[in-house]
Amino acid sequence: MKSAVIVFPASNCDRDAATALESLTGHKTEMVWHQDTDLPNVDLVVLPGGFSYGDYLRSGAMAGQSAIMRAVKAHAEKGGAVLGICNGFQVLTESHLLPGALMKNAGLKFVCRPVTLEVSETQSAFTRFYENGQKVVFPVAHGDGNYFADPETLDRLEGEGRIAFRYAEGDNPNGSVRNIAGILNATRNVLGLMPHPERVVDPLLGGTDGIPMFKSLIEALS
Amino acid sequence: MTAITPQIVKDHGLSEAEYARIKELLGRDPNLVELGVFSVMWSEHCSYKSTRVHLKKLPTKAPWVLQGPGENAGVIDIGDGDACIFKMESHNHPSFIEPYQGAATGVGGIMRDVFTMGARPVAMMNALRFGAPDHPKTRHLVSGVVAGIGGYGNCMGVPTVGGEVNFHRSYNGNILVNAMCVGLARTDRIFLSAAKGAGNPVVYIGSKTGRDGIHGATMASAEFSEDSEEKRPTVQVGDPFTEKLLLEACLELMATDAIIAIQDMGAAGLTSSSAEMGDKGGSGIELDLDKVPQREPNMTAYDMMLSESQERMLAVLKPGREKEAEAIFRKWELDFAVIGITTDTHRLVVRHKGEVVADMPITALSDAAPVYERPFVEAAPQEGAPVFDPSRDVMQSLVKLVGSPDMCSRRWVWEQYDNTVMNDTVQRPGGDAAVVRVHGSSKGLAITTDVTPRYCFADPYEGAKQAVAESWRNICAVGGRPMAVTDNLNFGNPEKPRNMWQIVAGVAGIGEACRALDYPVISGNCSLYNETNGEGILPTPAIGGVGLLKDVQRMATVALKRAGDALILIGATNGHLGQSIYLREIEGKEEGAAPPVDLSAEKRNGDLVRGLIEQGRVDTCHDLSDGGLLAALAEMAMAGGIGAQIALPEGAAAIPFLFGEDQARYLVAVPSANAAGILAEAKTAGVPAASLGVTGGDKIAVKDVGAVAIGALRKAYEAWFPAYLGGSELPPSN
Amino acid sequence: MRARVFVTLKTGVLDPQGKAIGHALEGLGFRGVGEVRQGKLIEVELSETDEARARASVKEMCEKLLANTVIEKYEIELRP
Amino acid sequence: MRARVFVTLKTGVLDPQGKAIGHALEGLGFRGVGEVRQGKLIEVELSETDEARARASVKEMCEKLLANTVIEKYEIELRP
Ligand SMILES: Nc1ncnc2c1ncn2[C@@H]1O[C@H](COP(=O)(O)OP(=O)(O)O)[C@@H](O)[C@H]1O
Ligand SMILES: [Mg+2]
Repeated sequence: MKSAVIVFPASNCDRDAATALESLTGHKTEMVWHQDTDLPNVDLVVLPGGFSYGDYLRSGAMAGQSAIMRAVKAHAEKGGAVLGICNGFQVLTESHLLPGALMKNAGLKFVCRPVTLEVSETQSAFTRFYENGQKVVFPVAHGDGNYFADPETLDRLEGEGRIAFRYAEGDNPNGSVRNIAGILNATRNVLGLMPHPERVVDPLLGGTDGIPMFKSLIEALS
Repeated sequence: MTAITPQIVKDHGLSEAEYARIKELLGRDPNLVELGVFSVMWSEHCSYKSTRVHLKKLPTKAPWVLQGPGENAGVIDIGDGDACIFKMESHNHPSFIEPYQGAATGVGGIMRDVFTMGARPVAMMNALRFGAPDHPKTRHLVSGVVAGIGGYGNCMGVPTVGGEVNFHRSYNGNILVNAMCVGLARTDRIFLSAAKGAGNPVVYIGSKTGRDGIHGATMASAEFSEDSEEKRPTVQVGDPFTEKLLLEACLELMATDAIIAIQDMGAAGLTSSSAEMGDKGGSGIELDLDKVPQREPNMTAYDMMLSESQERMLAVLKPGREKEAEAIFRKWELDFAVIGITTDTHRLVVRHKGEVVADMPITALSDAAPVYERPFVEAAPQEGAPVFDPSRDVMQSLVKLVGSPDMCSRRWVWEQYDNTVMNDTVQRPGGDAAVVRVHGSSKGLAITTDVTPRYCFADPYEGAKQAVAESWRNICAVGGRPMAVTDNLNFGNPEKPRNMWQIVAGVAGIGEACRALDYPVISGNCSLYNETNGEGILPTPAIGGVGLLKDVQRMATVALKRAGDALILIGATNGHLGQSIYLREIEGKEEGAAPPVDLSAEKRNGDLVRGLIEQGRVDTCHDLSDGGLLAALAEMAMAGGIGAQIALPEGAAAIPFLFGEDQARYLVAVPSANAAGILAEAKTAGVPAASLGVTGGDKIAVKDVGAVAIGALRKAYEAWFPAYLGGSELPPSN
Repeated sequence: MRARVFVTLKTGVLDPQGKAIGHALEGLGFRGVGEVRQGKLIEVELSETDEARARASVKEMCEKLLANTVIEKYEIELRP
Repeated sequence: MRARVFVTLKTGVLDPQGKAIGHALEGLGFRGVGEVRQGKLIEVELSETDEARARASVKEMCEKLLANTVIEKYEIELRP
């Protein structure tokens, strides 16, 4: 599987994502600058965590307008895989590749801690190596992770099996509606999630629950 | 030009004698711009005029020290061509005025000190001191400072991995916000600030210059009174987004060989950065202020020279490399301007609108800055063993202690910091020292900040020794080899002889401990004039320590890991209750002698413990500090979710034994089969060691004394912060 | 020309910040405080002098960037 | 009564958000955009019906909570 990580100004999990990908795929990951207009020929594009444009105005808003996002959209429309983690998820909603919006945490504070998630959809290139209903622990680290969408959208997401990850009951760190932690687009090739799978690929760093996501992608896309 | 009146001189914080000396050095009266430049260069903050003679006595050398004090940050060699660069700095006064922005810009400032030397910051720490919890300002200050540190550090993508938070009424009117930054570089890619050579371009990079933080007092002078509202001294607002770009752009430029010297613009911005670079390089500097990127119209030379706008750097490039550098900064959408040139005159010459507005010998600003041997009055340390009630219920006291403001869980704080970004945090906040892996290797850096101000107040000398010893011990407790420290000397007004004594004794204590432990001081910062209602704060010489782990897989943590482990207490226990947390929280007394620090015992005990961890024989270890043995055991039990049963040694009195704060001690848990070997080894090494009991169950039980469930401890431990800050306080935002 | 853009959450979108402010005001002893909502105020300096053109341009800014119309609505005020 | 409170940074105080928005608008191709500043808009519902008393009360709210007067200024607008 060939992959690229987009670097926006003040992305800061770009290296983490690349390191995780490289260690699991054995291939070099391309780093793509936000002002570039073309993507290299890759299977997976990752929009990494961070504070693109300082998260000023709204998290992900300005990055959503950057030149490279046109290419990312085109990649997604052709069926290419896109993974948005944390700030990357925010960029995906801001650029309408995913529905809804990520608002300020209900607790109004930045929150960094491991949370328990439930895998609620395994029918995707991102999640096929998990069990349905499996409990996994990923860390979150965000101030604006409170997922919101209108009830019709939520019903549709649920009906179409597009809610990939939910916060386990009682462990919702940000007030997300219906405990939503991560969602898929209609064609299931774009996943956005607030928790950080790339931070749980090394037992020394608090777990390995993120590995199946990358293994799923490698199998699906290679 | 404004005539310099005695009032203007006074408003600039200069004494009559200092002003006379300025005139003598210039051979004429300074103009207002020059006076402003002198006032900041000769300020306590920049010149260290009260502390310089004392700081000279600190040990600063070791074979692994590549750069000691004198540069933006200190540098140590950690092997394999890797260098670790670190420093700690205060932002106390700004944080009291505007907690969010004050703390945020403090974080930004110390990061610049580290990355200006070529390092990528890899970890942040912060040592915070607030007033009494029931003081009306405290809640707001805590929530603002914590949010500000998080707001800046999180955006930078550097994990904030630890620190300290304490409360004491002496900080009611003057909180302390000390931030430490640790970075990594290659030993052959370290950048210094000496602007060597003449004819080299001086370039300005980063954010535009505004009227931020210009010294308030100067606003009284005539030239600045047109519009007092507009010219109010403004608080600096941090822009972490720009700083992140500045970091990446600087590292990109540093990968070339275009830089001769580089220095961040910190306090006194353009003035101190240019003067210091010229001073270190033995060169002169000419600046043309018309070229300085400006945020506001009509800025005067005075404004620009004294502005403390954040996120700016000054660099001297090799001639002809400007275009290449400019391209990098443009790519990162930052301001870049050639604003001057180095000369061989050794003068700082400033032009504005075609006129020379300042022309001063650089040595007048640096070498000739005043140095004072301020008088001090030696105060006898507090003495004696305090009286306590031996019949109090020990377990009730333990619950109260772990739920007290100074001892309870800091989770509420650290969960607001991204502590795992960069994917190298192998020990998160909550342990003895944070550990971050050196990216791509199996090495780790152990990092800690320490000081126990109540000890320092009782005995400035022993207290300062203790701060160093505790830092050293915290690093040993995770299995690290302590390498070097940075210090942040927070004291009251040095013009008061009693405070000056605290400074003198404190620096002496640090020096003594660092020498004995082979733990040199490689950088630091002094913050004086910290007062509440005319009373100095508790003396607070914060120590930031860094150690090296050869193999992070072998790191120890505090969490109990197995039932049935033997608990071994390393170090001698005399039951020292003077100045203890127990005494303060349970008996309501702040009395007695601070615990004495036996540095050779520290060394012996720490070397033994570290050796055991390095050999893979100990994976569970906690140093004993606030709250003594029982508090440490409670923390180990809560962290691991495993209880313990211990017994007092023959003849030991329960309260002093369990809560005394004797130094140089560790509690380790090891599989019981290994206990005898470790005890024997300790004996050979001359280290007191005793088996106290075993791990297991869901309680902490002390034979013949009592027991308490881990659940009850945890409830008290986790409750205080959220309860204190929940609800009524609105989280600040930027 | 100066534009003031008010960006507020749509009705029906929960506003925890507004709620927290309301709560804090009560805590400070203010009586008779009903709902509190927090939004953004964005002031934009424009070289455009024609009001209609300015309004059209600011509207476009709102749609493209200043507001997230999934959750927010906006109002534009122009001053010479 | 409804109060709208506009909280903005004092002149001279750096506004990183406004700066970044201005930059982004330029990037989107908007021409003639000068300075951009971002502030807060806080809407408070009040049971008070007397305008003078309402204004006094909102002013107190601003001083105590809504504005950080070290760096921000505020403006109050009342509507029945
Ligand atoms: N208490 C101290 N102990 C050791 N070194 C110190 C101490 N205080 C300041 N220094 C050193 O003096 C130099 C100047 O410090 P400072 O003015 O804080 O630097 P900067 O302007 O870069 O923030 C630095 O090299 C710093 O490490
Ligand atoms: Mg510096």
